[in-house]
Amino acid sequence: MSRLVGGAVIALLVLTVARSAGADALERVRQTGVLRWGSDAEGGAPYVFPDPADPTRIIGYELELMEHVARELGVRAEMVQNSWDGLIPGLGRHDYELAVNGIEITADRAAVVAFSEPYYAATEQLAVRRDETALRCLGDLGGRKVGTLKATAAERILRERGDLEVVTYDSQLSPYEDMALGRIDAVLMDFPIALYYGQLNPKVRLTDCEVGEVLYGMAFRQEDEALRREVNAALDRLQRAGVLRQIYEEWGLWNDATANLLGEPQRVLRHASKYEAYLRSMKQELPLAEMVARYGSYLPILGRGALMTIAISGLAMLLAVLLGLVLALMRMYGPWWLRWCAVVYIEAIRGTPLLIQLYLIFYGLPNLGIRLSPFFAALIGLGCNYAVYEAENYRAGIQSVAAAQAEAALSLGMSPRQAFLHVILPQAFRVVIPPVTNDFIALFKDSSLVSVITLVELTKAYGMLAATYYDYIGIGLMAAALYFLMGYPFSFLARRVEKRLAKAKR
Amino acid sequence: MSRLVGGAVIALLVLTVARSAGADALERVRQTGVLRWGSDAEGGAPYVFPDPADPTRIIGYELELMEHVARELGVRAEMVQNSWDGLIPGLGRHDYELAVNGIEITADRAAVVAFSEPYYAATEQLAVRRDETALRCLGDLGGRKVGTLKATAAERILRERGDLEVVTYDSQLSPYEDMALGRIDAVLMDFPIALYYGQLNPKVRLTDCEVGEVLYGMAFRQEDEALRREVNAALDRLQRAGVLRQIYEEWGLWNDATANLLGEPQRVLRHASKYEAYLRSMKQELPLAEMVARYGSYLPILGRGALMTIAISGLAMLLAVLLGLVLALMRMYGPWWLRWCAVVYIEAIRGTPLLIQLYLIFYGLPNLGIRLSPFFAALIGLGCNYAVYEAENYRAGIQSVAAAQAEAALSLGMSPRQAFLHVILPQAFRVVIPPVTNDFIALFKDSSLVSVITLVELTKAYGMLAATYYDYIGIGLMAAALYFLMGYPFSFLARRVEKRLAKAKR
Amino acid sequence: MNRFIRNRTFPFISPGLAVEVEGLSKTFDGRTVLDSIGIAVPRGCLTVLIGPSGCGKTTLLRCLNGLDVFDCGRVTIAGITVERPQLSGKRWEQTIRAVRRKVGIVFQSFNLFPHLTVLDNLTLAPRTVKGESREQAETRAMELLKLVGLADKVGAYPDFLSGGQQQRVAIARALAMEPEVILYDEPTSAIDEERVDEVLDVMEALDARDMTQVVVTHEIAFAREVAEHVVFLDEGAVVEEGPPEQVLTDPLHPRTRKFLRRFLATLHNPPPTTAP
Amino acid sequence: MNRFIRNRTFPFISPGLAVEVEGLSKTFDGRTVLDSIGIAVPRGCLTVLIGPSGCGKTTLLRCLNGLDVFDCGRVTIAGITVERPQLSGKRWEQTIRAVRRKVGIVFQSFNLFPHLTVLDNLTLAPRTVKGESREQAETRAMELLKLVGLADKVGAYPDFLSGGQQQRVAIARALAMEPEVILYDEPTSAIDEERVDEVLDVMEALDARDMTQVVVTHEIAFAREVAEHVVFLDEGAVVEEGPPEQVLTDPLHPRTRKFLRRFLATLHNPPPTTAP
Ligand SMILES: Nc1ncnc2c1ncn2[C@@H]1O[C@H](COP(=O)(O)OP(=O)(O)OP(=O)(O)O)[C@@H](O)[C@H]1O
Ligand SMILES: Nc1ncnc2c1ncn2[C@@H]1O[C@H](COP(=O)(O)OP(=O)(O)OP(=O)(O)O)[C@@H](O)[C@H]1O
Ligand SMILES: [Mg+2]
Ligand SMILES: [Mg+2]
Repeated sequence: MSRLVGGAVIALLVLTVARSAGADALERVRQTGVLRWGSDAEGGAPYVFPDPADPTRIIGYELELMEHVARELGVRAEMVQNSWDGLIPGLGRHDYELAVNGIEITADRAAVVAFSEPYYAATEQLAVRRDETALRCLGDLGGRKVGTLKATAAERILRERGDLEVVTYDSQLSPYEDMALGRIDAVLMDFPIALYYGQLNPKVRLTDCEVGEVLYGMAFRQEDEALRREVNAALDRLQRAGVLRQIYEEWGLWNDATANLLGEPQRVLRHASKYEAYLRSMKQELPLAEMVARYGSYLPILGRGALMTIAISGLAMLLAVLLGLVLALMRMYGPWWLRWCAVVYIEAIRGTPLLIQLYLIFYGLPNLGIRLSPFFAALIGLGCNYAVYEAENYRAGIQSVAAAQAEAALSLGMSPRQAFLHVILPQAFRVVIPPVTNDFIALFKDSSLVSVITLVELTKAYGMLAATYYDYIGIGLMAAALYFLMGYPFSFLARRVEKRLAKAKR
Repeated sequence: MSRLVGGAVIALLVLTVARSAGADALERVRQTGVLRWGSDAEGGAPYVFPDPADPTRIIGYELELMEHVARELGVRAEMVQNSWDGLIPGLGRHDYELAVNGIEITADRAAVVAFSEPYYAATEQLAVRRDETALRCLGDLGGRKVGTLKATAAERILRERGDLEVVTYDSQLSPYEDMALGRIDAVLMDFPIALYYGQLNPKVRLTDCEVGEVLYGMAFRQEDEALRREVNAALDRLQRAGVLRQIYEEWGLWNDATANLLGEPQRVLRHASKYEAYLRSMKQELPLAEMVARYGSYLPILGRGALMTIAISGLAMLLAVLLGLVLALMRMYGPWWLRWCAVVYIEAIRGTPLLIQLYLIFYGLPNLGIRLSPFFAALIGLGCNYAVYEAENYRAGIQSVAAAQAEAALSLGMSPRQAFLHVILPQAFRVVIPPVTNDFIALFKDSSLVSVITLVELTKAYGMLAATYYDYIGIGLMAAALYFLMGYPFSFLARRVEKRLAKAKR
Repeated sequence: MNRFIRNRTFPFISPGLAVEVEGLSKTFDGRTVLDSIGIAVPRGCLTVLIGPSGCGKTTLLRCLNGLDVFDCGRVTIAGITVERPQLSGKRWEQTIRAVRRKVGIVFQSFNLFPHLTVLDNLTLAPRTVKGESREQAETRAMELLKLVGLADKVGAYPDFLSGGQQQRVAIARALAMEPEVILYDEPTSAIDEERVDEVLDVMEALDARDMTQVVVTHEIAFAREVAEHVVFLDEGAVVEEGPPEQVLTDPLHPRTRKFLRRFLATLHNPPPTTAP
Repeated sequence: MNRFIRNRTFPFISPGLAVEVEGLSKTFDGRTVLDSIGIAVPRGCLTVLIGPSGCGKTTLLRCLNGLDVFDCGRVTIAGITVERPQLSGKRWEQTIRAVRRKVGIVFQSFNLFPHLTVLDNLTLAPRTVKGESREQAETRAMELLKLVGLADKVGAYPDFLSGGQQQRVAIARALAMEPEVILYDEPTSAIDEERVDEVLDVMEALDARDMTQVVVTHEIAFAREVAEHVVFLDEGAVVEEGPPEQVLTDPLHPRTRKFLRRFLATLHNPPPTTAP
């Protein structure tokens, strides 16, 4: 059920993107003086990624590009992080005015969004093992295994030629590693990726065989004609001023395809300073000390992610606790209709999966004109969902307190509210600690779902770093440790509190 | 975290498929006298699907084909249901000897499994709206929108031609409907699908434009050389005996491509009896009465699915309740080391997502030689997971019973066990009903996950029917209703029991 | 030898009635437990309710401060009138709440708050209901605890107190609210000979301060000592009432005689004693 | 006028001791509650424990059937010896369980099972522990309920019973196990004059059957009626013990005198009475 419904909902939401109207974006940009652009730092080098030398800094040639574009428009550029799959739905939410992240201009995307003029042209670059001197281009690969990224131009190109086995991957790194290990014989990928991920591997040789060509474009909402025209103009000026060329050259990305695209000479003028900086900070075999230092350097990012996780889980739990209490009271002491509402709410929420609820709040509500910030959406989504479980837990706890206690309190002149607050609740509290601990820990876990609505919490931060350093295990362990460090103190605390309260019991 | 880990795990498991050794399959088939083949009845007509005339029967040309193949081998064919994505991993579990479900022979699949000789060749068939008499073939579609299924040969073919917009879908039906509604202008799909899904729609016209060609093959474990050779031989004999041709003709699937493949004359000899039967049972505009009757006819399947859901949820909950009780006791009364084990188990399980646990049990354990039947895998996965939550709930409930009660029982000479059983537990029971109800309903929901391990529970059954009749709403509502009918009585019952027990309270 | 006679401000000339019950009836699922009870308790007078187990004493007390809702009849207590079934719903709630602020009760089963220390048990209500300051509440609490001889248990939790200690805390808790009328249900059920004196002293002191007290007890000897007025209940009805020396020493009604048989016996042929 | 004197099978020639306590000490987090107690209760004899609130009576009873674990000393009860600290851990558990099967206790706060009807409260233990058949257990339960005058409450739940009714159910529940020794903690705390007779009858009957009974009470009058042997505890120590007519009417020890002051007073100048 849920999963099918889920699919439906999401599809629906993405479709509505195109429709959802909004004030003229250009106006807004001019007024606010900020050009917000969406991108995913997990996408990796060289587009937008954490600086290996100082992972707390986000860098990338598209970042520089956007800063120039913004300057041209006389405003400030502001990057908005979003998961790659969410980049286009995000446009519909007006979280940012355009999405820029090496997005290929394709027909089906063009159906939903409007693209700027292409700002970069990438050929597909073939990489093979150093020792395979014989392999020059696709022609030499008859029957061999060639790897590439899923659902990219490269994959399509490879499939066209029936004569070789295509193996597809999800991450930029793995194909090159698999090739180094001999699992596959060649890798075909966009030139920038080949340069930044293939080149690094000493066992890998980039052939000068280039096939096909993809164009990167900036994605706009279809209605934002004006803004798009402005940005196109800006790109044009930047190109004429030679800024584009400079950027691409510094990042070592200048290639014939782009040269032709921009109608400029192909030979390279500057040396690729930034690319080399990147290589330096990646290549060097680190001595243990520095290795440790590097892991240390991840902490700020992971830490920030963890803080987000804590903030969301914590606040969501707070919401859940309070709302849950209200629900429990409604259900236990309310008049029939309130009781009925509570029951319906409870049955409804605990009947539908959290992910759907998040999508509805985040991508659905805007269609009703309610635009929640990602943080609040996450908070409300998680909070309202868990409130249901809390409600039932409290009911159990409250009912476990003897009626005589309430009587004693009332007969001392307390109002029902006071009696509940000072006598019932404290005694119920002790009973509900274990189930509530259950839920809080489950919530820590579920909170990683909110990365689908643009928030960078621990899991996302881990993904970004792992993609930059190709270190899934090491960083993974760090992330796991952090999760443990977040969750455990809580169950520990819970145990302590339980003990303390037990003091009053014989 | 979880999702990334998840990806990793599953990848790993699928990779192990090829490796995991096993006795010679042919031997086993001969001994058992059964040829088990995996397929997904949700795949739709005409491959393997519920008979529209009597949805409790599974039919399809591949079913007939496999029955003949089996007869050739002198054994009985037995279809094993599995989700389409699971068909190849399923081979690794030795749930069946081969997978047959219109599986295209592609290079990357060939990397993991071994294919039989192709048994059917399908061209890609173009369909347009009746009124679009001008549209003859792809050439006429410049700049128009063309729909097809995701990740199929058709998609690749369309993308190669840069000159048209490609819109991809998940289900065979939607593209034709969208075309009828004018959202897209043409649909390119495998001939059988076009015939069975396109033809039905009065607004749709199948052009005689055929492009590309895909070959269907049967997928075997790579080590099962012998069996594959036998099946190839059988196919060969069937072809020479004209059986293949007969089947394809009766299903209206005979086409030039296949004719060439089998080296036979192209003209059709028989009339497509089964195809027409199919059309009849689908086409007819039903009067209300029969409409109702038809919905009635879904009930057996949905019902069976529901029974599976109930069986699994019920038994899993039973397991959870018992195991949970043990855990709670271990944690509360056990010696330090038992207590410690309980805590670790609890923290570990509630720290990892259910889906991963299911995959590990189902696809992971076999590598350790433990091969659980899907049903048991589901049962154990769900049970052991929920046991943790139950454990904590019980602990809360038990601690809410006054110590004086235990003293009273002990001082009457009861053993601690008896005191617990007859005095503590019954009083705790009342307290834990609400949280346990929470969990049971959550369990009903989560049980739909088990369809990933080949079980046909309600959600899966719904998927299969919906794919056959293209009726996602109607049947969806029925399924929803069934879920409600399953869950509600339980919360109702819970409420009743609570009331009854409350009788003893002043 | 009623220690109260001495300082009895003769109740029947004291200004009017503190508790007046008329035609009060109460049934529990069909079984009539109280059957049109009528009682009048003068202000400042200490009244004792006696009667066989299950005759409705506790229920009557619970009806007086609204823990049980009687079916019909009129109760006027601490100047507030509750008339049923006329009064009900929200209005009943408000009225009864006003009543409870002026009427304290000591439960047969104490019902102390197990999650609070003895001190907090005493201070909770004054602070939440009367909004007293912590100091204020605690000073009075300490006085009361001294009064009932538990000064040393201030910080203890109820579960760790002996029966008698718990009962005395319960009495102190009720007094901490300084009620106009106080209802005791078996206040000495767990208190020994010696401590009874202390409880008596407390009641005496309160009586002196003109507090109205209603005591349910089964200890006739005790009743005889404290009572200014005695009511004998049986099967939910008032059988006989009057001054203790009359009701307790030579009751008119045969049922009362029967009930008091043993006590009267001890009374009329005292146990053999060896001279002190 | 001890109703038991009549049929007293002279305890001191009856075969040995049913309960023998030697040097039993118990501290609660540092505070000494019982201080090397020594008591000897002959088989078939009814012993009464009296003493001021908080002196350790309940704790002593709880030590006798192992609900509280005493720190050191020896207890021999119903023929089983528990010596601490020697006996502990698993072995202690087993021993104490054997003890509990032969020793019944009636709690000061009743502790009935709220989820069971009166009848089931009485039959649960016999059926689970002794493995009696439902019929067997229920017939005895009915007898006992008649005995304590609650035949009409068989099906009621404890919460709906009055204090006295609960207390009598508690007594019946203890008797249902047919123990050799039975410990009562304030068995009449909620029971009225009239009912006390019934309780007395019960004790008498048991006494006749040579059952050993230990009664904690604060009602001296009651003590005087039932006791064959009286022990006076104070601050966790035995101050004085002996036959009731001696300990209760003219005690040797000044502390005892002080404790009994009021009772002795009533005794030596009985209240004024009007002739019957
Ligand atoms: N909540 C209730 N539901 C049903 N019956 C009740 C309830 N409370 C009390 N009763 C019954 O009402 C009668 C009077 O109870 P009540 O507690 O007032 O007696 P009592 O005079 O206090 O007796 P005791 O001296 O033993 O406390 C008893 O028979 C009791 O069983
Ligand atoms: N579990 C406990 N922890 C700490 N102190 C306790 C505990 N139980 C009892 N006490 C203390 O031990 C002393 C003796 O308690 P006990 O209940 O034996 O007195 P008692 O003789 O039964 O008094 P009463 O006649 O009032 O019931 C009391 O001062 C009490 O506060
Ligand atoms: Mg009572
Ligand atoms: Mg006691």
